[in-house]
Amino acid sequence: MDSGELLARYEQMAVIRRTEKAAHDLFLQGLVKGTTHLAAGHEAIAVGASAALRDDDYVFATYRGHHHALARGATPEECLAELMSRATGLCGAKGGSMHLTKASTGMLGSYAIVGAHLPMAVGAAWSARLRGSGQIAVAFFGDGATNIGAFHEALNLAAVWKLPVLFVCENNLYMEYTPIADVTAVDRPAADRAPAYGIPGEVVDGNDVVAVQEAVAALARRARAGDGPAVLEAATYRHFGHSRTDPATYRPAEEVERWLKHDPLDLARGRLTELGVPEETVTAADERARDVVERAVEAAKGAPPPDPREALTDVWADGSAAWRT
Amino acid sequence: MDSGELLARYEQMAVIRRTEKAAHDLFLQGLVKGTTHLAAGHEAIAVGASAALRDDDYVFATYRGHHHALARGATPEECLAELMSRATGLCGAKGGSMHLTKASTGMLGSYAIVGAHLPMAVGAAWSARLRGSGQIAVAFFGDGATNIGAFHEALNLAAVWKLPVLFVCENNLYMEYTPIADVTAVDRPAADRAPAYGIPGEVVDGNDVVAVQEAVAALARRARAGDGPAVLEAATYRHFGHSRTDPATYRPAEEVERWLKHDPLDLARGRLTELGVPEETVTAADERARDVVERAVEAAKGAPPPDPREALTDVWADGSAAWRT
Amino acid sequence: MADVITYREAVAEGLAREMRRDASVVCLGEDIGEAGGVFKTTAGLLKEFGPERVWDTPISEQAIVGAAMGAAMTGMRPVAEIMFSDFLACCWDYLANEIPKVRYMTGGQVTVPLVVRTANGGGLGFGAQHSQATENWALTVPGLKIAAPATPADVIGMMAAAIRSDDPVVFFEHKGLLASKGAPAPPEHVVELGRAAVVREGADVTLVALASMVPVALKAAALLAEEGVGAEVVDLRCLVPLDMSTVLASLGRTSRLVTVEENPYQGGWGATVVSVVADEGFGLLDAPVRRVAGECVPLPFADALEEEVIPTVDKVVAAVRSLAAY
Amino acid sequence: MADVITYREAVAEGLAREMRRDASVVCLGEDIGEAGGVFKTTAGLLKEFGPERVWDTPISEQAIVGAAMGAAMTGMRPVAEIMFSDFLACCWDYLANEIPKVRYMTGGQVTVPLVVRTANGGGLGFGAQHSQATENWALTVPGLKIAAPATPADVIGMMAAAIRSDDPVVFFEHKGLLASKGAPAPPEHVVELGRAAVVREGADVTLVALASMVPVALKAAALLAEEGVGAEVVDLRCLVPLDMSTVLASLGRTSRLVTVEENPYQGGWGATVVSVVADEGFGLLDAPVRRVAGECVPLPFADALEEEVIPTVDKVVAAVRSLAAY
Ligand SMILES: Cc1ncc(C[n+]2csc(CCOP(=O)(O)OP(=O)(O)O)c2C)c(N)n1
Ligand SMILES: Cc1ncc(C[n+]2csc(CCOP(=O)(O)OP(=O)(O)O)c2C)c(N)n1
Ligand SMILES: [Mg+2]
Ligand SMILES: [Mg+2]
Repeated sequence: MDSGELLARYEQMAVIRRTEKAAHDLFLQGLVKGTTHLAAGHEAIAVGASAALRDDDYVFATYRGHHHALARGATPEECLAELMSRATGLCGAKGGSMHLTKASTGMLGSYAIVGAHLPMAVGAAWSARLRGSGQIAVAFFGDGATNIGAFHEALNLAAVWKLPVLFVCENNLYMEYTPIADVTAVDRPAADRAPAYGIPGEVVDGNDVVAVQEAVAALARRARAGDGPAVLEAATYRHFGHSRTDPATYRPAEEVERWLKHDPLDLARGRLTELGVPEETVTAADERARDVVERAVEAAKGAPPPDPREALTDVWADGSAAWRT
Repeated sequence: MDSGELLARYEQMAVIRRTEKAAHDLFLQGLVKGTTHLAAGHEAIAVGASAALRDDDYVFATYRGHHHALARGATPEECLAELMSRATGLCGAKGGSMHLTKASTGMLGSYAIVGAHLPMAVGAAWSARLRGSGQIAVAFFGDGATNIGAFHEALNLAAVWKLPVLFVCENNLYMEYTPIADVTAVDRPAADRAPAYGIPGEVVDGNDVVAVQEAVAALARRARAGDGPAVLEAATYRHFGHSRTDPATYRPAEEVERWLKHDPLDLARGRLTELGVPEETVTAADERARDVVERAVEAAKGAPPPDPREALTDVWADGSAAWRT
Repeated sequence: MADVITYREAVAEGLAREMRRDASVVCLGEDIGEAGGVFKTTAGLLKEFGPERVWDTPISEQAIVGAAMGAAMTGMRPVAEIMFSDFLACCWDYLANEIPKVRYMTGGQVTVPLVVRTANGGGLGFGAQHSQATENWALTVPGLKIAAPATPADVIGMMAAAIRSDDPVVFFEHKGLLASKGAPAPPEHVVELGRAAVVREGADVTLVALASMVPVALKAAALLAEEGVGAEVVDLRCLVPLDMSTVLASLGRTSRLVTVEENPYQGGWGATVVSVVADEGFGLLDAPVRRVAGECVPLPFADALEEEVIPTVDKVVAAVRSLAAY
Repeated sequence: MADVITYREAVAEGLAREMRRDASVVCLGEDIGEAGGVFKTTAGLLKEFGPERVWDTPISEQAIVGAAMGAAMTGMRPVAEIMFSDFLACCWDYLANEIPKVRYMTGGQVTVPLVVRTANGGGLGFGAQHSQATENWALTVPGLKIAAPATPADVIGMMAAAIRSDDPVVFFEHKGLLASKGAPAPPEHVVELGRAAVVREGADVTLVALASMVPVALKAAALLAEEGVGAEVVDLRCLVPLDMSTVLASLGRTSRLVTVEENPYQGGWGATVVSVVADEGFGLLDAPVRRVAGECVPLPFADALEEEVIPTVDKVVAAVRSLAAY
């Protein structure tokens, strides 16, 4: 990856980081209702993977999906407006933090039932193959999702039909508050299970955007060539708690410290320096990111609430919600 | 295994074989309604496994479960009466062929939703451990069941909690009419997946009652000692079609022939001869089996139908079915 | 064109017509290919359309319906078979939480034009886990269209409407009707979803029925006619959209209502119909509304027991008589 | 004993009381141990009872409920937590096909004394997949008892009854009520399942409500009282057993009925209540029966939208007024 590309990745990660920070602050200010699951710390996975995909590939994410929406073309303003229940939100304030979706760019949704989207990604890959479009589908999911039945069914079906789909596990060591190691029979919850489906299972440093992009690019090439699905397990860590105001006190201080030192933005910054990119250039990227997110916060704050009548639309394809005559 | 024991196994297998044949004939005569899934060909798995278990261990089976009910103490008469909708049936004609159950001997049911009973067996093993009873639980299931989500969840939970439960797959090469190899990503649908749960996965000749008994005995010892669950994949073949009157024409003639030559009863008979058991002794066992099943057919035929009022009982533990005041 | 076709043949025919018309229609399910489905309702499809249109799956209900959803979101019109409707429970998350909600929760960004077909209902001695009428499960979930045809021609016409629908449709094929015969459907036959049919006219009482309960209601109506009671029979055809206009219009003529449903009384679809009537049709009613429904127990195996649980012609006649006496 | 306790505390207290009384009571679920549950409804249990009584599980809803079933069949009294009631869809096979049927289909050979606890309902901005009131799903399945307490004392009393029950019970804890406060329960408090409570008397109309809709109905009743309309409020407490005696007795006093439910109108529990009334209580009715129910759409995220979908005090008052005008 050349320095220009890496700088672009860096800036995108910085935008995500700041958007997540803004979401956190807005939550504390009472401007975000319901719940949020922030992806600060996971940026390199979304950004690295997206960079390795074609624009028309499909992405499916979880309730912790802000980074994927942003990496696939949603703007911070659209995302924050959604979280703040504004009419201008990505989903018109009908979805909320857990369901960010930008279908127009192939980001086909964030799903809040653990594991449910894995079969959907398989189906999108099947569809791509049936249409001969050359697209692939990628499902991002957590370590905890590897213990649910849908994971098993999805991977087997994808393998049997040799579909162009990648299963990217964001292993951040925890379900909600319980260490994944306490409830999983193997060390690498995703990668160690790939052999049960006869497919490759790779492990990558999920905080290294370059490594992620390379790994996804290689597996995507393979999938597009008709060689079938693969599992990629990306090791990472979340900077915030699981959701809302969880202080994550269940995580050992030493562990937190070690991982914060292995921050995706720091890693990228280090690589940029190695590549000879001047500090001012990086700082300028940071500033652009800051500006974008600040403007987004203001714009979202100023946006109107949804029209209450919107509650009774969008059930059916014709826009209506009528269930009877 | 000494010749006396083996003869006992042989006779039990002969009883099962004849009960299945009787069920088949009664079905063709219109005396058995609904559907049946016969286990002729699978006898060695039920008989070998049961012989390796304690009387108070738990067994969970599928809709193809006649052999397990019989091996765990249900009489041919009780089973056939159930199939023939008689009041004297194992479940009072409320369950039918797919739900044979003999709770008093730890045969805790036959379940007709593929894979559903695997978590139940895990729960029974958990219960045994909580009560410190030293019991184990065994779930028998088909090759097709290895692709359903409940399989994955059950094996992971059993492994994480290190429970005394055995997962015994009766791999008869087919789901209903589709070869298991066409829809499964690995060669050994059960055994090849055991590593995904960090537990042993063994393969055994499921038509060799001695091999099955030894394999189950070893894994049961291990489980009882606190070393956790295991998978045993028993290779076998069904003599009849999948259900009812399925002629199983989807199976290659050569394959059928090969497997019929590898019949569990023939194998056991061969071993008995090797052990010097005289042919008359074996023939006598066969005759006893024939008599038992013939008498069972007559008794079941002569038994009364269920009282229609029974339809509205047994929903609740108090025997009633009232859902409202 | 044959004189009569069976309901079973109508399913395969309905699928084939749409597959011929639209290359984006693909089928997936267990044993639906070479085997033609355990109920032979996909017989001939693999042969005509080949393995790129008719896909055999593992026993993975979640993957089947989940994959259908993903394909529907990306340009295909998948038709997923869930072999017995009881097994919808194995992929209920997709029916309850994913498929019907994704359009709404994305603010209308995606459509999910899929059909989940399934063999529904009892009366065949298949026992507690293979005999349920589960259309009421789907009724609890806003966002699913629910079709349950009673005749071969309706199977074809409603299948066409379901597959062409841009909304998800759960399509209940009644096991007890598979062998039944009826007039074939003309070419291009489409029965709009959400249109009930008055299948017999009568002036004294309205019987509202669905799927296998339609012939039960019709037989009851014939018996009642001998007693001089005119029963009008409404075949709802769909639960969503629910054609209450037709029901209320009929009630306007008869002033008496009996629903006939295979669902257990508790939580059955008849309750929803009756609750609309008890509100909007209250002024039309001359007598209590009665529901002939399944007993609130699991389905037993033995015929003699199953008959106690599922509505029969006798039970319908008795219910109507009890109202006439009112 | 504290003056008041929260509904949230009552859940943990109810569990603890039974765990003290009976060593065969064990809990399992996601994050219920050290973390005390995501809603803190199992706070303190691990500390008091240790890891052999309180088990953290993987994210495996089928294994959780399936294992609870196996344990219940073999001498334990497991209490399984499914974090949000929407996730019941992920283990629906156990709720729909296994747990409620196994006793019946074995001819009474086994009992399944288990409780599945789950956080139910909306109003908190959790969106389409974490906000549903799903007690009506359970109502479609004969063989499940269904409890949905509205007050802390009822939580404790009904939890005791549920855990002591030899029948399976689905226990709906309403998320919107967790922070609400009420009188603590006296020692040995047991509220028999299937007994509704008349929580406010009134002569003009009966409001039948459940769980979080009970306070909504009570608030509506207070407003209506100002207008001179006496609303009697019945807290159903359970859907199965369904206490229709209490509802019909109240109707005998008021002659008017409005049900107040969080379920969507289509397939909601109110429909079943109304259908019994439209039959057995027809002669008592002076006006149409009205259901104030959820709109037939998924739950939207934004507060302003969610309020349009879930019943509110205003909607209840309006419904009653419209009847009074009748
Ligand atoms: C089927 C289901 N069960 C439980 C939950 C509640 N839940 C939400 S997130 C979560 C933890 C998921 O952990 P993981 O997959 O590792 O993802 P992470 O949150 O760490 O990104 C749980 C248990 C859910 N949403 N869906
Ligand atoms: C969840 C579910 N899906 C589908 C079925 C229908 N079905 C019954 S038996 C069967 C094949 C099972 O194959 P396998 O597990 O190999 O067992 P076998 O019948 O060969 O003993 C299928 C698909 C079912 N009962 N449950
Ligand atoms: Mg995680
Ligand atoms: Mg098999």
